[in-house]
Amino acid sequence: MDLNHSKALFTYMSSTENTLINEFPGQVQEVPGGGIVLTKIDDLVNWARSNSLWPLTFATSCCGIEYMAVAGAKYDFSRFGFEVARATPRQADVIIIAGTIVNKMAPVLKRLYDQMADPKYVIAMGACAISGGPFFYNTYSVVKGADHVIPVDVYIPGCPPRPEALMHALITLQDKIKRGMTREQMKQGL
Amino acid sequence: MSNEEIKLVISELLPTASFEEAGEWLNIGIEAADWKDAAQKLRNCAAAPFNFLFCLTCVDWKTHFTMVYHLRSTTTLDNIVVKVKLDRTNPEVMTVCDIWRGAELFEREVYDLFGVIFLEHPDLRRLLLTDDWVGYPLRKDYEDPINMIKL
Amino acid sequence: MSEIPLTNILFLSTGLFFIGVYGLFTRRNMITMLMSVELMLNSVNINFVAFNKYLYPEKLDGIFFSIFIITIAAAEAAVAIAIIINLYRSHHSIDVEDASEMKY
Amino acid sequence: MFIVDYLKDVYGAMKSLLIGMNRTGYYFTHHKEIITEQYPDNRDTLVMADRFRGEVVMAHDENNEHACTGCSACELACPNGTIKIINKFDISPEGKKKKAIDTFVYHLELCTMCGLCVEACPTAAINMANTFEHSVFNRGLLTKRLNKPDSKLKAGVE
Amino acid sequence: MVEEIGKTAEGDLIINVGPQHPATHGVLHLVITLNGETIKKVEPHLGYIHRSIEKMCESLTYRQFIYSTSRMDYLSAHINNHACALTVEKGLGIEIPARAQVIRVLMDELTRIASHELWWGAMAMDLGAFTPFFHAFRERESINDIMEETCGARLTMNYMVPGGVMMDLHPNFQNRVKTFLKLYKLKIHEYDELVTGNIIFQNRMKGVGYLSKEAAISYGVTGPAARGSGVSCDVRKLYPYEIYHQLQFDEILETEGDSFARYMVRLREMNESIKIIEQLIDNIPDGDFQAKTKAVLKLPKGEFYQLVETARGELGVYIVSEGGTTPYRIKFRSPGFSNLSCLDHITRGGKIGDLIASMGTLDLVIPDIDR
Amino acid sequence: MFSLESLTTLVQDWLTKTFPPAVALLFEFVIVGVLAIALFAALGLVLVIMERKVAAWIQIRLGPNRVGPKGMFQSAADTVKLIMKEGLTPDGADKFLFNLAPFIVMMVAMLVLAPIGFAKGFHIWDINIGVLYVSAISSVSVIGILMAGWSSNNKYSLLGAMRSGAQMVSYELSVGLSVLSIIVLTGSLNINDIVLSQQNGWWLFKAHIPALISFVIFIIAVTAETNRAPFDLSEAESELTAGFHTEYSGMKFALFFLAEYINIFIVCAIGATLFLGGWMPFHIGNWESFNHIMDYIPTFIWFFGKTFFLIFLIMWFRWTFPRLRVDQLLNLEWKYLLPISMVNLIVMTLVAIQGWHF
Amino acid sequence: MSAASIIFYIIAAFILATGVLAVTTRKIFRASIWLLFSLIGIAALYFWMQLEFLAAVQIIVYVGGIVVLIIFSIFLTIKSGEEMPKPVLTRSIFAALAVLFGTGFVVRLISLYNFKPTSTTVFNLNVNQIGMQMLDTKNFGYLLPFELISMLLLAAMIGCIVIAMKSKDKDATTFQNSIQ
Amino acid sequence: MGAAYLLVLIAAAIAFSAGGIAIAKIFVKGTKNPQKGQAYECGIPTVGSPWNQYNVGYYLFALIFLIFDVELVFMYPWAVVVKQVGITALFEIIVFFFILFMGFLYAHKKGALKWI
Ligand code: SF4
Ligand code: SF4
Ligand code: SF4
Repeated sequence: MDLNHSKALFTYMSSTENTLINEFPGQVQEVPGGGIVLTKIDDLVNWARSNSLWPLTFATSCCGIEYMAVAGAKYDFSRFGFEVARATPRQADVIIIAGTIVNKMAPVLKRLYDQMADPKYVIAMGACAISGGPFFYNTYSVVKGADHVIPVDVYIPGCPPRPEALMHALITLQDKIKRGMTREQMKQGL
Repeated sequence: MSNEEIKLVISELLPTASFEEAGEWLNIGIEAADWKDAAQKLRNCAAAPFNFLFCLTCVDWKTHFTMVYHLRSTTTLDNIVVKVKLDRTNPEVMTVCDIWRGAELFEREVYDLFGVIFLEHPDLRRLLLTDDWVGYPLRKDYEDPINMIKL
Repeated sequence: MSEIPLTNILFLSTGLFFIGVYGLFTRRNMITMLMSVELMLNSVNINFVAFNKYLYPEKLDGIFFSIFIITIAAAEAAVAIAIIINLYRSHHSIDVEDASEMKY
Repeated sequence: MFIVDYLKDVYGAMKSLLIGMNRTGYYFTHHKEIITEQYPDNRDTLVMADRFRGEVVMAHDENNEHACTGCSACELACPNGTIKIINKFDISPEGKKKKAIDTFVYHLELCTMCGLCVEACPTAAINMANTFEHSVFNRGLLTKRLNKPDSKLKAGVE
Repeated sequence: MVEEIGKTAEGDLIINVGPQHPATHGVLHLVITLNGETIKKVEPHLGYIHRSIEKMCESLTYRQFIYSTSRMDYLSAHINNHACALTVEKGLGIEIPARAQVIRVLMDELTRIASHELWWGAMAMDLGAFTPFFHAFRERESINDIMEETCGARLTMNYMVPGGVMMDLHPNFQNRVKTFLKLYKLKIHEYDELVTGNIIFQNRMKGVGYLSKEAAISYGVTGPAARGSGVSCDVRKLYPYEIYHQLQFDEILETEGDSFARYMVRLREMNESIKIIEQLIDNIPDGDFQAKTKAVLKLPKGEFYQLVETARGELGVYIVSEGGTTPYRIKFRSPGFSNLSCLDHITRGGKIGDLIASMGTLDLVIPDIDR
Repeated sequence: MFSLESLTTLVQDWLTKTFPPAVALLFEFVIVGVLAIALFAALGLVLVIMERKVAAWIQIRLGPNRVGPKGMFQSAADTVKLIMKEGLTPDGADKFLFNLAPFIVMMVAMLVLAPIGFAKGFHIWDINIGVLYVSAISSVSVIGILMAGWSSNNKYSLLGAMRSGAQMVSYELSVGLSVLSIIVLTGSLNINDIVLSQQNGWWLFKAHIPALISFVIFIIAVTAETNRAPFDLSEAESELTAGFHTEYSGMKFALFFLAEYINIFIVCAIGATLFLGGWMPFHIGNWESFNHIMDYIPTFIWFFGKTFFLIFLIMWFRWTFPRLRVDQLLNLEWKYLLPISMVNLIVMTLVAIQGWHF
Repeated sequence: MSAASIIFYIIAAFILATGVLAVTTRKIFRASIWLLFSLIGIAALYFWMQLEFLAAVQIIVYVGGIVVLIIFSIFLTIKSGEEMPKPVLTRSIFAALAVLFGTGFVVRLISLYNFKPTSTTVFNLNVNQIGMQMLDTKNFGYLLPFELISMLLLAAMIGCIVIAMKSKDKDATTFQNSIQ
Repeated sequence: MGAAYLLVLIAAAIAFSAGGIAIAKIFVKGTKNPQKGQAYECGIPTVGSPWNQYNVGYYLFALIFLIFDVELVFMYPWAVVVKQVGITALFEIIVFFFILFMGFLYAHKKGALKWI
């Protein structure tokens, strides 16, 4: 699939540093001679991070409703400790792109992502966030995939994905974080 | 009122208007220059004040634009469609947002997507697209090789 | 505590008082001047309390005076701030030098 | 009277607040009202609605045969180009060239689960499965090939 | 932006609310000029979810384009699809089987309830009460289950097709709906206990965001928002479609014009929808669920306009056909767009909190506005 | 009565015996510091998980239940995550004040712990103006919030901070007046004295309706003073995204978060002390045998039990009510709480002077 | 030196340092924060002198009230992000000289004077005493000042309202006009 | 000397907070980008500085409540001795409150406690 950047997006992206491929943020630095203690601490930190993914309240369209449903009583992602939805990116860990990203929104999304404190993760929920989905062809304003704007960790196809699908994605993401995988490793590993 | 009756009323009100039966509602064609005046009259029409502008849009006919105004009288529940033909190279029409306040956003949208200039509009800026967008996407000849992937 | 003589506390309050004086002289902004005045009032308070405590331990008058001073400081600050805000509204400045040119 | 009104106000306000607290208190103490379904634990018992549209699949029988003739009706019906049919020409035993499906490309990342393709398919070769656990870490994995390798057209399907 | 700074008086604060803001339910961007906490001006900036659906539909066939409309006002997806299907049917001049009509109306009303329920929860959440949101989702989920069972999707159903509905009702449908009705009857009084009767809530809503009848008409406000100001504008009553003229239900009108009136209209409207469902659920006629149509639909040359009443107001679908398989021009008159235009009018002079309350009662769905 | 006094004296004795006085004092200080930090950490962990569970049950869902047994490690995970999260400082901010603000809030929360009697004879500093001290120190935290809000250089923060400034200054009045109505009865500001004066019954029951009224006012006012819903205007999520701590992340945010919970704990502890007898077991007049049975329950359990009950009450409010508007919030204070508590105080004075209480 | 005196010197240094910062810093918000610290330091001094009641009053009134009010007035009247103009050099030099001279003079005066306590009773402040004396009408009673204070505060309040409301009315009307 | 405990508590608070912040400073290495330091305002660049002159609607409230606050301070000593002084204390407070209430009524009448 050819990757088309929109004009506005392109100028925006070239004006700032392209952070598409960067180091895995929030890495625990190597301390020489750490040895076994450090790995244990690493494990602890990864465990904590994976179990406390606070999402940013970011929902642009229809998928946002299913995201709300996951927050709702029947599916209840608070069981995993994810219910602390923060309205400000400074305190959020994971940004769930629930909905279409259009050209006008792309800089906003990028800014929100940039403003998040490390470590941060991104979940693209729904066809729109993955690729523009229903609005891939013959539209002039839709970004064809949120990963043109910010790096994405997990993709959930569906339009909208079921609440369980989002939960499945969160669990797999959790799993990867627990194993201390970087974004690149995740991409290759599955 | 039936369409015939509305036709009578309106032809009295606007002698220059032309009529056309397309679709279920009465279609009225008005010259762009007369439009503001006609709008005022329609709004204050005694028999059926068309006080409710429920739809405002534009159609690109490749040779010309047609502004389409859907009006309703909330007292008699009659609907009419007013069509104003515009020049395609220089589409300009008077704004009606002082008559129907809801028209303000509608007109901005039409300006944004078709490039129709609404004279005396208080705040004619792009509404839906970014301010630096080039072109008017709902025109039939709009080409955008970067954003639009043709199926 | 007894090792600290009264004079030391008085030195402290003197210092504080003159800091306030310095602020009052150099600042031209009414709010900061008000702040300097508060500092001076506080140094006076310290004096009252210290004298009461060291010299007249059987009485409470110094304490009462300082409480009253605190109260009056609050009233003064409230009125002063109301005036400052009012002044700002009419002159768009709270600089004393601008205010001195005020015409009545 | 002013005072009476005032007290009535206060009383009414307190009452309305207590009613609300009574309601939430009821739920706090009545755990049987909890409606949460614990997703990853209930996977075995989770029944999806049979009409639920989770993804497009092509049914293959035990002989690795499917019913797709490669007629491209689904491709045309799909509103957003999710399906690409790549055809090849089989040589039938009689030596005739026959159009057949080579690859049924399905972009899961584009699919809107609208079901129009299934409606359009004349041979009911494809249908909507009610699976939903598709999340991946790599977008490329979402482009799928629906006909299994070496699968053949079912006999008798035209 | 630069002139905006110049325009404002000293002491004013310009604040962006949105596009990513919990209260805008999506990506509405409001630029608010504040004096202290008093709102001097609210300027909506749209387009953060403008997905060019109108342009896209020009290249989709009449069967295909319906799916994209469920992504507009996704909370009343059925009703959107219904409007499109009706317009196409109007163009084709087909008569729809009675069973399909009843199914459509049932689905519409269920959607309306689901939509109002979500709105109710979100509204309460905007005002800072979180619990109602979860309670509203309980009822909403049971509607979603019904939808999923019959239509195959929870939110964007794409169930209406030109000529009827895509599939027949699921055999469970009637039972499920009846269970839902029972649940609803059991729980509806809690809505009053938790929110409506609450003194804090009433104080926040009453006298806030006043919209007069004249202003409502002039701004083109429709739906519950206008009915809260006493404008009779229920399309189901005024220009009945399908079988609405045979049904017994009331158009809810409140005359206060404030946020609380709009709130009450929606709450009472849910009861009316329940009434409609009760009338129909046991009387679904047998027969076809879909009229026979051609595989490729072609509308005759002409213009077709159809009004329906969505959960948010009057949705108009305007199709200009040149006789081809795709529409020449399609325009959705979305209710949210007009409702939004009165936002500045009703919030001026209020507080930020009032803005949230008034915006909540307008029940904006942003993709519906931006399309 | 079971008490921790013997334990503390034991430790103190041992310290003074084995070490020279200066070192003993130092050790004591260290022990106090460590205990305070431990209490902080423990309270943070417990209250956060409690809040989430309460919220979940009220909202007909399960709440955290997958991290550790029954989700009990959820807040631990959150804490570790927050510690290991990058702490941002915005470029435009006043860096010094921005970083100072969480410390101020934290110090205030810590300082207020000093006079609280956790159990019989178990408090850090039995200050003779206990209650006044608490209300004085806790009024400093508004400065921390104003500082955080201003220095972030963010409009939401500033608005939130100013709201909270006005709110906290004004609600201090009602807190003060309702506290006073108990002081009138006890005639002492010392927390230990206040507890002891409830030897034969808690003030809430002993002093009839006026006590009940001042209890209600107290709960409302402290909810407002701690910026909790329905008075959480300073961080009103739907209006100001996250209010004064919009720009804070990582540990600095966690400190605000923690301080909020500690403050709740403290005001509830004060409420429990004033109205529910602090660590005093439930006694009824002269029913000696009943009182004896009650005495078997350790005093710290009484204290924490009462405090947590009040905390639960405040949480219950939060998950039930919508938020007030700013002007309504201040209206509530001056139109209802203040006049009522003034009248109530006069009535209470009458009760106290005439000895009409039990 | 005992611990108590060390603490005294720490407190004194804290008060003076923050006081100096409060009058010299050019960021007005910071100045108010330094002032606040200085006031808290004075409260700490009262604590150190075992005048807990006074310390609490100091904190309640100054920190909880006056400083908050000052901060509000800063928000209202000043672009709080800007630095204040540097004071005129001559003036600051002059002020510094005057202050140094004054300080020296007074310090010398104090150190020359020999303060003698009038009695040897140990000073002990408790709220009870204050209350008793405050409500006392007999010798050294403060009942009258107590009531007077309430009158004073009433006057201050009315004054504030009169002053502040005057401009507010104007504001309100202009605002009304602006929205029409 | 009890006040020393206050210092201990302050030290504990500082240790606690500084410790936590330091861990993140040492171990967590964040990515840098030009957007990160900008003020967050719903993802839109801010217009104008918040550090501007700004109309606080509630300063008048703060003003009035400050005065009440001061009065409250006087009531603590009063409250402590109510029982000893007896009925005079009641009259005291009634007079006191009456004066307060006058101010209150004045403020109310003037509309000072009404929101602008
Ligand atoms: S993927 Fe589908 S449901 Fe999700 S936002 Fe896009 S159109 Fe809406
Ligand atoms: S379900 Fe819809 S979108 Fe998906 S492949 Fe079929 S027709 Fe295309
Ligand atoms: S799946 Fe069906 S419609 Fe599609 S190519 Fe195969 S036979 Fe044709």
